[in-house]
Amino acid sequence: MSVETTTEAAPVPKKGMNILFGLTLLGLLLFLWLLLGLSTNSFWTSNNISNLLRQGAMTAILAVGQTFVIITAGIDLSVGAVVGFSSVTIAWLLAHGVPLWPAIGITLLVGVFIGAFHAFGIVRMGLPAFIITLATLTSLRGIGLLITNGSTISITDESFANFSRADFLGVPSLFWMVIVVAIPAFVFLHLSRWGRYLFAVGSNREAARLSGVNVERTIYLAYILSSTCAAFVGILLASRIGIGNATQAEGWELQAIASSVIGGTSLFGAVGSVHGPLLGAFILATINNGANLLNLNSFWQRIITGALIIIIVYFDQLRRCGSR
Amino acid sequence: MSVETTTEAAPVPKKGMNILFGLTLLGLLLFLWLLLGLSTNSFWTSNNISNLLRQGAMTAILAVGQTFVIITAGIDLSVGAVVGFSSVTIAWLLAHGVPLWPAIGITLLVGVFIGAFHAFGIVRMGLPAFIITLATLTSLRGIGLLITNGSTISITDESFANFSRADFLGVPSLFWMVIVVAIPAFVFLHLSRWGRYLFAVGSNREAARLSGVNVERTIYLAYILSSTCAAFVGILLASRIGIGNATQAEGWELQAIASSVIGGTSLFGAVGSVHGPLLGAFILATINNGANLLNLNSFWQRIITGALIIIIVYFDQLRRCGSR
Amino acid sequence: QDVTIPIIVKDTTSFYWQIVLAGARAAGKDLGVNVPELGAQAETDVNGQISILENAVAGSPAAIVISPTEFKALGKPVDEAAKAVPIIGIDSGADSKAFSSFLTTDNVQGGRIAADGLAAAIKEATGKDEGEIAIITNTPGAGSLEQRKEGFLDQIKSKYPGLKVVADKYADGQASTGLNIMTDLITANPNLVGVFASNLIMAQGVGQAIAENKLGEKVKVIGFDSDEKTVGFLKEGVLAGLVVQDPYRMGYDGIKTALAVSKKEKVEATVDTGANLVTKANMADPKIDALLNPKIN
Amino acid sequence: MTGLNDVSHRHDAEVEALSGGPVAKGAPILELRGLHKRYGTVEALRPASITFLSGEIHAIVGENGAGKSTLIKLLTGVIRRTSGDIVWCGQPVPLSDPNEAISRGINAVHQEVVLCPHLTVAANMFLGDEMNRRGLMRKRAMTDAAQAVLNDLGFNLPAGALLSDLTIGQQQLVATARAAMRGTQFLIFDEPTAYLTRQESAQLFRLIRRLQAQGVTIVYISHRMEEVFELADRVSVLRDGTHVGTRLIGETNDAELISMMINRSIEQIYHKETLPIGKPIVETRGLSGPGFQDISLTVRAGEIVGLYGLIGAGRSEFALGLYGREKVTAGEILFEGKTVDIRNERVAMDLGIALAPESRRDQGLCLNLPIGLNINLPVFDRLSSGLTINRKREIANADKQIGDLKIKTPTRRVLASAMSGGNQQKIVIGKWLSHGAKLFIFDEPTVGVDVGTKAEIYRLFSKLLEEGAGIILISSYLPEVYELADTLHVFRQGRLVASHAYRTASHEDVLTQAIGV
Ligand SMILES: Nc1ncnc2c1ncn2[C@@H]1O[C@H](COP(=O)(O)OP(=O)(O)OP(=O)(O)O)[C@@H](O)[C@H]1O
Ligand SMILES: Nc1ncnc2c1ncn2[C@@H]1O[C@H](COP(=O)(O)OP(=O)(O)OP(=O)(O)O)[C@@H](O)[C@H]1O
Ligand SMILES: [Mg+2]
Ligand SMILES: [Mg+2]
Repeated sequence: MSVETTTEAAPVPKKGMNILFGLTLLGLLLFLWLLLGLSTNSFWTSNNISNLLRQGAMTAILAVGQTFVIITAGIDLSVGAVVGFSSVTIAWLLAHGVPLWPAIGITLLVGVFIGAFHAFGIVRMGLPAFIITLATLTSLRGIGLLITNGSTISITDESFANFSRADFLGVPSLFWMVIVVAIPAFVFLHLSRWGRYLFAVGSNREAARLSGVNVERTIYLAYILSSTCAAFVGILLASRIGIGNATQAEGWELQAIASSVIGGTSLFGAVGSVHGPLLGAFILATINNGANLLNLNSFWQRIITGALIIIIVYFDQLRRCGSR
Repeated sequence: MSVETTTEAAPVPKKGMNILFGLTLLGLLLFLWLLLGLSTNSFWTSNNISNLLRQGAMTAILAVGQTFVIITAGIDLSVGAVVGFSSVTIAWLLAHGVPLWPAIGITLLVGVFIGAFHAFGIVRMGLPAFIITLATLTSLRGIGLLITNGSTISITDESFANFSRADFLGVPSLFWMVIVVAIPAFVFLHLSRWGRYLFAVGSNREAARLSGVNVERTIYLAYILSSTCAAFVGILLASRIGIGNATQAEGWELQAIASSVIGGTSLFGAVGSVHGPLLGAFILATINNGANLLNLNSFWQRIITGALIIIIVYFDQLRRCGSR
Repeated sequence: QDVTIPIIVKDTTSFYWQIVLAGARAAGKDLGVNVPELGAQAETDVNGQISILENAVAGSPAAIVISPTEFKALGKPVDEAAKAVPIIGIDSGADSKAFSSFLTTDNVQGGRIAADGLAAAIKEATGKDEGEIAIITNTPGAGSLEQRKEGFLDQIKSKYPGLKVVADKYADGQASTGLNIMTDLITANPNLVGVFASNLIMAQGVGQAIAENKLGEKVKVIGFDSDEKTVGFLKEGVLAGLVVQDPYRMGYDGIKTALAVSKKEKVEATVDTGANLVTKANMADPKIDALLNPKIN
Repeated sequence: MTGLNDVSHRHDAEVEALSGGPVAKGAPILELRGLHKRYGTVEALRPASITFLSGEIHAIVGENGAGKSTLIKLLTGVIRRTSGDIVWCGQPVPLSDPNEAISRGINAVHQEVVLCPHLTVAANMFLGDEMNRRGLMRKRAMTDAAQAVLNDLGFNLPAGALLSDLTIGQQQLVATARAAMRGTQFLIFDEPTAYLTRQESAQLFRLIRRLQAQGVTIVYISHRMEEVFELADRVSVLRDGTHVGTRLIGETNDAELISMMINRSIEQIYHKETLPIGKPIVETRGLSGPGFQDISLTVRAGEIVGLYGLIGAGRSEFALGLYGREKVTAGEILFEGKTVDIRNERVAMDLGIALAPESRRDQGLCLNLPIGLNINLPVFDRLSSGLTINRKREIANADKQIGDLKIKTPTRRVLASAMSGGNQQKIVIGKWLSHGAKLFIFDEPTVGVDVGTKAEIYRLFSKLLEEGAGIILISSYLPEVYELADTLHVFRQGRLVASHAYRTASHEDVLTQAIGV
């Protein structure tokens, strides 16, 4: 099973490279902003910046969770489905009279459970991550649809529905949620030893095991974090759209993965950061926002998004190879 | 990246293990058919068997193409989009008066070109397969929508539209197409040296290169085959539904990958066959056909599909380990 | 052209919404209004539409024309947006009282019309309005499709007790899935006499299945919306009827009304643009013909 | 040597508790009773009973596939035994996972380097055992501590470097340092010198003696007899997974061990026939590329050209350059007198150059494919008739190499990953023998290969030479190149610094030139 990539792939960045790369991405983001500021006069309005922050927020959180999994050389295709399912879960709980906070707690727990199930499948049943998460993707949408009987559950709790529209210190609450997730995620991934174990498992599972790292627990951790982030996003989405609907967030898994990779995560594992995916998510959000402001045909928008993904990842690759 | 499996996995295939596994999948398929034959009285009608063969045909061809790519330890997420795009291409060509056969030829060439572009991105630009094919997925749908202006192009050529409905020797022509693809694919993958090279590249690129295998050409080959199969399926789809529509075949990439994995292909590369994905595709088609015949709720159908994928792949895994 | 009125549809990748956009475009040209054409890429993408609405508001246009993709979900965002710009609703409603004007086709009513059409077609073929029927929905979770289904089932239950719904299936947005489901339904239910395919894509798929099996005489299909393909099916007798709305007018009048609102003129609060049943018999009608062949360019 | 124990901060109390109290020097510390391991139908280790005494250096020798690595993996909890008992300090212990072994102060340097390439040297050394303060890692402190240990051991390595930036040999040293930090009771070396040069080996031996003096019990596995006699107190021999005996080092000799290992005797390991040297096959003139500069040398028919040097001297890079794998930036290559442009590997192969690369895992083998496919990989075009492969010839060719090289496998369908290290090396060689060439480049061909097979490989060299081929032999094991090469070139820092004809320089001279003092 050892996939050799000695020469072609597995680019191992130099020390400090990560931060540098993060900065370059930030540069790209700022450049895009500058460009949009010059070509539209609505971009740099506080209203639009708020919109942008709101629009990137959910993908950003998903991308951070996804990154943990990708660093272990895994993948989580289920996150979109988990978002949809969680929106149904919380809407259902609220509709059945469960108070708000317990409902949030239960929904997050469902996320934990789903993640644990993925890890169980991978660790105990020996299934490829791609397959088990693809299977839950399919099944979770089915279960969610079954609960809602194919339609939607309205959320009547006003305070909950208002949350996603609220601001705090002039910054949208949704963006605060990104910060609330990103800071502990950063500490966890870059400063704690569990974060290091994620990298070790992604780099060489056997070596990690021989070093006494509990590989199974690390994998559980990664998938649980990813699913819990997704459940959290499901709660935010429910608040934003005011309904629970199992078919929401279709394709978000690919957006999350794309954000993560644009942010410098390697799908071969063992390379990644927390700030990268965040920047990746906001770059994608900026492309969409800008396309809307420029009144770009939505078909062109797709074409350009695809092309930009190639270009960004290509330059990332170039920079990494060049710096070696 | 090299995941060590010295102790756990290291499957020493028993003599003819591959064939045995193929047989067991065949057993599963026959078992499903038997079950459905007992629980419905319409399953074993010649009409339904024809339907079933038609329904599985397109996924089967996609899965075979996808398998080539997966064996090289790659992935092709674009196949669904290529199918949709090809249906638009051929419909557009026919609508603009291009005769049928040249139109088919051009559409296939477009497939070849898309595959070559993927390989170019992977080999020359150093992009991960996941990313480049994800990007073309996005862009191709955009281009297709642009061509059709978001709607559909009707196909008026009667003989073309009739093709997918026709039978030959009592077997649906679509299934004949599977055979037309599968036999050369089998010869290529299992009997020719290029097939061996695919496995070698998937197992250890560097070792393959040092052994004189033209790694780049092999990768080009794999992606071109995959995209060309997808373009071929696009032509069949256009014939079957009589329209060109860029949003068709959404999510078929995941179905193709799932079929391939159910058929015993390993996403880590270097393990796979031609008969496996075929069986995988027809198992999935049987599940859907059976669910429809049993008038199962569409939501339950999703749940069951997910669960069955887990179970099938799990038993595959078990069998492989058990046989040591 | 300094007046800008964006139009936000549910799904730019569908033919129906392209006709709405074509109408809006024509109105823009006629009235000298700049009309950005916006919309999500799938009818189920509620969050996407909310984001697009937010972005549109940020551009401070004269007014916004929107077709809310989900009744409840778009309520608050529309309220919010209406604080800054007048909002004109088309096609479907939202849980908001902030609309300056509203041009709809009632999807529930459309479902009822489909039920009537199906019953009539079955009666014509078999002499009685009874037998087994089925409904196939494009995707779960799309508001307008649920409403069509609701109206259809309701009408069947109350007016045509002889018609029995034996299958209620959801596809995944793919014509070929609709086709597969239909062929399987034919196999599993040999006595099937009618089907309601509640949108364009499903009508295409189901129609193809009927054509493949040459069952146009036996199984009557009512589709929803029209394009060249389904109109062709109608002519061949593969489809028994199509429920056709007036998307072109909706787009055109939407922009026209929005411009009026932005000029503080008085407009009607609600307009029903109607839905019509098209059959082989009335296809040639000039009014219907205009609906079937909208001038998109 | 306090440094090592200070850093290994796995709490001493914990180690003490798990080790069941101190064991007197010379008393049994670890006893194997009927230890048995089966992989499917392969009996890797038949019930074996070996006792290790506290504070001794215990060597284990045996042919490729004899079960040495299996034994080590059992002792470190990497794999689980099929049956039998392991008694540690008088108590039976499960040793069911690596963590347990580490906790007891048992550690190993495995035959294949198992570290994380994406982490730094320091991170690898502390992996699973990080220094923490309030839940956060003390990265700086760990880097400093790791550097201190490396310096203390005399390994000239930066603790902050990424592991993947080091050569295999340097990585092996990191693994050694790490094991030394953790194996406070019982330390196992599985062919540690395979990738080390003589100088580094000497350093390693000093380290081993120092650890022994501190009371650490050492198990040492090697195919090099002189190392065994230099270091060990006692030696155990394995043959086909069976423990055939244990000897005090003073009471045995080369010949006895070899005959115990392979059940027959070998008169002469370095088999060399002097053949008439023919026309030049390949000639490089001022060849430069990544990692090597200005290399001019000639290989003639019937000649073995040896390349000796320290780790990172640029020999492998030169070989890859000659083979078309690396871009040559200056100089020219003449093949049979004609200037050639070797753009890629295929061109090299078509000319008649074969390269058996140095790293069997990374460059040599498709590990998860069958042995047969690996052997045939370079020659599939020859085995094909028309579009398809001729199955009969494919099978015949694979079986011939398996037979000729005595690769220990039931069939050619077994995956290469299931082979022992030495047998994997034989597959790599077999692959190139089946291809055939005018110039063979063997980069460290006998790494991990047992004495008996080594002799066979050298005999093979003679056969190739007789057939008119030339050989470039790259080796970090001086006796090998010294005894075999007709011309010995010494590399240092990417340059060719000295050349000697057969046996014209002393070992010491060659070493000095390689180190460059
Ligand atoms: N994972 C595995 N699956 C099946 N068989 C295995 C596996 N690992 C080792 N073996 C077999 O067990 C036997 C002993 O292997 P081991 O690696 O212990 O040999 P060794 O003495 O270390 O040889 P070498 O000197 O070549 O390293 C060999 O026949 C080998 O093929
Ligand atoms: N792609 C590269 N670009 C630049 N320098 C390189 C590259 N690859 C390796 N080097 C450097 O070239 C030198 C030669 O390394 P090489 O592995 O060839 O030495 P060697 O003599 O074969 O030693 P050994 O095989 O014993 O480790 C090393 O210092 C290495 O860091
Ligand atoms: Mg070994
Ligand atoms: Mg070397």
